[in-house]
Amino acid sequence: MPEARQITYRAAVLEALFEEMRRDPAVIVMGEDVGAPGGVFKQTEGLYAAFAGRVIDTPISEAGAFGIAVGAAMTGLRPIFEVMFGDFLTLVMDQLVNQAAKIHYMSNGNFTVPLVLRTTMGTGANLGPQHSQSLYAWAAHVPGLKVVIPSTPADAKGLFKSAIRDDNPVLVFEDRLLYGMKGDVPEGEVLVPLGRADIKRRGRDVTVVALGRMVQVALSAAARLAQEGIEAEIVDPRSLVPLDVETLVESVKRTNRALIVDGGSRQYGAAGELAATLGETAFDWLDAPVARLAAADVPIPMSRTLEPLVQPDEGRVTAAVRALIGR
Amino acid sequence: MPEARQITYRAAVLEALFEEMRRDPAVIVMGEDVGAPGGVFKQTEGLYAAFAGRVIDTPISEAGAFGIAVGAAMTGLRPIFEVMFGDFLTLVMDQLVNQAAKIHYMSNGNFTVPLVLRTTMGTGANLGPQHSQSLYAWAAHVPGLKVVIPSTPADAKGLFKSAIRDDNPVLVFEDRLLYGMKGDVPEGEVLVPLGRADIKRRGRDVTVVALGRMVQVALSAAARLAQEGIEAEIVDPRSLVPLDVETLVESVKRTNRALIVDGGSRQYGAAGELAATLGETAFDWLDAPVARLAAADVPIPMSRTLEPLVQPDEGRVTAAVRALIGR
Amino acid sequence: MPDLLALYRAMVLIRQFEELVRSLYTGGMVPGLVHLCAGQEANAVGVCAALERSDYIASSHRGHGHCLAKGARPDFLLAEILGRTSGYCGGRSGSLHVSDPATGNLGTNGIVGGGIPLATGAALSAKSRGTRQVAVCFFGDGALNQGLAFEAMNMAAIWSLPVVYVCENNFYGEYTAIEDVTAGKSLTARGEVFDIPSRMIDGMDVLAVLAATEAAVARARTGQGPSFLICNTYRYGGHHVADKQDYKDSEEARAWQAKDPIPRLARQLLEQRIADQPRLDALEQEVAAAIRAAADFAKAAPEPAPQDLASRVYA
Amino acid sequence: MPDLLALYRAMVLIRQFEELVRSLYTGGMVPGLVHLCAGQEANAVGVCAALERSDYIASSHRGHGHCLAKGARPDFLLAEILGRTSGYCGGRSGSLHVSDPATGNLGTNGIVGGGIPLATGAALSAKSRGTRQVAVCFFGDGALNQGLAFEAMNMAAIWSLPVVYVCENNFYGEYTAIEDVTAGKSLTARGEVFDIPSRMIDGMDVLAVLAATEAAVARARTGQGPSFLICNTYRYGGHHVADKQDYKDSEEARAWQAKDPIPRLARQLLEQRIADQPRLDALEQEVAAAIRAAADFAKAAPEPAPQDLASRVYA
Ligand SMILES: Cc1ncc(C[n+]2csc(CCOP(=O)(O)OP(=O)(O)O)c2C)c(N)n1
Ligand SMILES: Cc1ncc(C[n+]2csc(CCOP(=O)(O)OP(=O)(O)O)c2C)c(N)n1
Ligand SMILES: [Mg+2]
Ligand SMILES: [Mg+2]
Repeated sequence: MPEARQITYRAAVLEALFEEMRRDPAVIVMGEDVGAPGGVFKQTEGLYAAFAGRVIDTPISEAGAFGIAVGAAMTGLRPIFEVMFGDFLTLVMDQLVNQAAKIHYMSNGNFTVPLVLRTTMGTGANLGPQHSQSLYAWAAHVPGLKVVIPSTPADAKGLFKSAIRDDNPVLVFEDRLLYGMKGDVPEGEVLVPLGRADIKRRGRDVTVVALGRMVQVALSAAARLAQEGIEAEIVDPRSLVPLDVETLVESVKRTNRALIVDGGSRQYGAAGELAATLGETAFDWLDAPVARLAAADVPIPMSRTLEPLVQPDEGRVTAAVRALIGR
Repeated sequence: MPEARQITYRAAVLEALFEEMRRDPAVIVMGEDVGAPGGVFKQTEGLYAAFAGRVIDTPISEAGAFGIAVGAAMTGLRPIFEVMFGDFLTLVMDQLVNQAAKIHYMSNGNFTVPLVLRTTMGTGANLGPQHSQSLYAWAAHVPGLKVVIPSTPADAKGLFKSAIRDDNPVLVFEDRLLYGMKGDVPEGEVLVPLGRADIKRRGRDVTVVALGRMVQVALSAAARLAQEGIEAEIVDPRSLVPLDVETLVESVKRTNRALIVDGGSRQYGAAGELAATLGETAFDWLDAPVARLAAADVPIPMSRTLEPLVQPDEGRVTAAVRALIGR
Repeated sequence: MPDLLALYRAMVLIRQFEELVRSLYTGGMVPGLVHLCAGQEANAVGVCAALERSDYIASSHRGHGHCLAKGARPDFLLAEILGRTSGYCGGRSGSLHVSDPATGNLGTNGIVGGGIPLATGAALSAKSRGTRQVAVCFFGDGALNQGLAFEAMNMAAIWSLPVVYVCENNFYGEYTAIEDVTAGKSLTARGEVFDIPSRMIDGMDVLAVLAATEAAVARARTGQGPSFLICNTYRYGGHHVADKQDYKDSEEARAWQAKDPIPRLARQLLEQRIADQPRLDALEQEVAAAIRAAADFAKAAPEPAPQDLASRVYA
Repeated sequence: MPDLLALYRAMVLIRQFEELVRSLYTGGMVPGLVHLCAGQEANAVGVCAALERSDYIASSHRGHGHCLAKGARPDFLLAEILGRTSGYCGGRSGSLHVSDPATGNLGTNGIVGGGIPLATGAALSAKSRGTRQVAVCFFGDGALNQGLAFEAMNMAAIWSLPVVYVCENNFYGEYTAIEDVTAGKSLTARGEVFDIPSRMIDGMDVLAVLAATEAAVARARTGQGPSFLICNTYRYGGHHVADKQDYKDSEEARAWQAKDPIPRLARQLLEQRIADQPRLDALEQEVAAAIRAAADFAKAAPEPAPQDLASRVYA
């Protein structure tokens, strides 16, 4: 087992990119300002100098540039394409859904599209309705795509490495508020497989299934709840597609209660799928309905008083768990 | 109550368009081949001649043309914009999600976007993976949009009229297989409000919540099941947003069992939201887990042997109900 | 004959407004990201001086100047930027999403190119409703590479819509120079390809911008269709306030500052004896007072209340 | 010196293939929608004759000709169109989504313009991997109005990618005439705007198409970047098989039929004594036999089995 150091989430992702680009010359990086500027969030810093010609600044032409990445992926490259804000996924949906997701199937397996689409998401910086959405549920609705949401620096590194080696289009959603978070990250070859959930905290009283940064929120809530004698088990699916249903259900069979915590909009979102899946699979073990806590169903305001009300926070998670236990 | 005649779903929609365009000069129609050609499905036939200058053939520029419709809606018109195949929603997502859905909120109510986006969906004509998807779950995930799925000619007319008069962006999804279906449609001023579910068939044993053409599939299945002594109640939400939770839950409280039948992909789709909502609201009345039947999670093949396996059909609905009752 | 003093005042107002926003931002008073337009004032002012109040504009992420030039009140605008209820959008939307129907302002926009079809649609609406209104769309050189821009211009041309496309070419999109991402030696070609009359203009000369816009607006009002203007200009500050601009060379910046539109117009005012220096100084003081008042107003305005979160999602 | 007889054979093959598909469609044998290219053969053939097997093409919804010209076997192609397991994609994808890595065929495409960035990406890949491969993209005049086309061409130009954009201008997109939806008198301007060498070609003359493509491919292979070719042509049949074409006038159709690329090349073959009439007749018979064999093969091939539904969703 390689040794671990404390590095940030941002550095962990960057380390994965460096390692994979060194390992495989087919890996390239494309996006806006990802080259010499090193990315608007410093998330590609140093790559441009280290990998001459393999880090490509695109024009502000998301649809076309992403389509080019798809064509490159069909013909021998393994592009990592960055969409600066997840809100701009809107612009690449056609090439993502009607091309990338379907090419392997349509070609009867003759073509593959080994491509990573990385993008950022989340509230917390008052960026407003067009720069704060968490839209992973759209991608998760599309057969042929994989969807990954790392919640810790170590997972970020390990999941990115797996995503880059995967022969399918994989979307990785990074919560910008996590970029600065530090954590133990093993050096070198540590891969976290896609489709394996991780129990971030053990607990007997309730299962909290949380996504991305919501895992950290749930962990804080769990610490608070522990003082009240409530032991929450925090389960992180890590990827929505493929989804590790078994680990989720096993946890619920132990705790008999489940809360989903999702930073995306509640209506027709990922939490619905997770709650429905648990409802259908663990029905006989459930002592209470599966509860959902997700983002408020509103365009996300930039206001300092309103924005913090949108996504679940420690207080709301704590309250939801209490309500669920109290039932 | 105006008198009813038997007309097709296509004719019912067209009648709504004629009536509303006559009533309100602000209503215009935009889309590809919707003008003199009368639409590739004959779904705008006659409008061009009847409403000079108000039926606009656009270039194959979905993103830009839809954005123009949004700008027109902000400034006094009420566009009905057609996206020929629902699969091409991918191309208008940015203007739909980042502009249309948010403008009323962002402007603090100072602007409205009274606009109907109509599009078609569904399998049945071997059109393949890029011309058969049912992607309403994406739109339903976006606060600020309304989402309507008419399942009968009468609903099609009444819902279209309400959608056109609504001051919000409303998406109407039409299953192409329904265009030829005949049904009683009242003449003239009959509006079906958005957000009111309709019980299409009464039954005591199980609640089947079905969407769009799946309502017709569920009704056939119910007829078959009745012969076995199983009485299914068929509930049609008619709009996903707003969703009439009350009518759904009331039904489940009577039957204690629920099946969702959804023509969209199962993974992270509309059925998940509906099942989760019933699970959370009607938990204490449920004798069995809420079951889901939705489209297979695959790109939709054009093959004559494979395509019919994708969306729920009468046989699969019947089997799912039997399984649910047998539990 | 344009009211040069009004143009001057409008540019000074924008410059001082942006300075205020910068200092408030540095002081931690401004939520989110702001993109300032100091250096580019002549475009907003020259263009909007050719418009009537009922005409439309769609703006970009760098939009404070457009809003002010089209008639926004500095106090309401600043309140919005600070996220206060007295702002144009109740403080929920901020710098990137200010809009105001009363001044025909369809909004600043967080999506690069996002406003282009909106303005085009407003033009379609004006034409369809038979008004004389014209729509203007402001966007940057970076937006020129969005397919949306081409699509909208093509439709404006075939439908002969009353719209004026104004590209404020400041030679950078974020940290990337225009020539690294933009093919074709001629930028006007991007309008000419649709047979849209297209002109390259000195965007540091408010009178040149005004004259070109007047011609474009006259075309639009008389049913002759769209025009395309490229205003060459420069942003003095970073892409957003925190950007240190190491990707620019200081020689370049100095050369552009030498063309600053404000002293340039001041010289003309003095030469043509439209105003003397004391008049200009007084005007600057007057604007400064308005700006101070706006700051006081905005800072004193309340933040939205929690129950406002879910209001007006639907009409 | 091109092998004229091979070009002739290739065009005859496509023409007969499309006739076969039409008759099978009318007979109810073909699932879904098919878009035939009869009349446009010179484009597919002329372009692909300038390519090597390892070069890439991305095709459109009207793609049978492109596939055949790039080396697809008529039997496997037809089997795919009929939805049979012996087809290039196991019968799951049909006319709109045939692809074949062995012939560098990135696929026909159901999305108008969808293949444009794919071909551009293949060119990026070829350049990046240091191969000599060239990518060609076929699309219709309707696709010219997709923003995607502009975006891709801009990038191909700035990155100097080995790609050739081939617009088959048949003057209609579905039932709408090009002039009703396409602004600008010059279509070549749509490439020139990016400083991409752009030419208008007689798309009914296979030799003209070949010559222009050879020049474009030579540029691409030697690192000089993209080219844009507009081939003026005509589709004899409807947009899809069932379309009756009341929106076209019969005079127009007759004029184009007079330029039919196949008899035109036949005349050249005869004049230049490359072949005599019996040779051409024999060739036509030989193609007809191949087509019949393809029909027999495809009709006899099995349909996919149910368990195939969910296979190969993921690699
Ligand atoms: C669709 C989209 N892509 C990317 C961004 C991120 N972004 C914001 S401003 C900007 C640069 C815009 O450059 P330009 O259009 O020249 O305007 P300028 O900032 O120079 O005024 C970018 C890439 C965005 N907001 N929207
Ligand atoms: C994005 C998209 N929009 C619309 C359609 C429907 N459609 C299919 S073919 C076609 C016309 C294409 O015209 P053109 O590019 O000229 O090709 P042609 O059919 O003339 O060969 C349209 C509108 C589509 N398939 N994809
Ligand atoms: Mg710029
Ligand atoms: Mg055409």
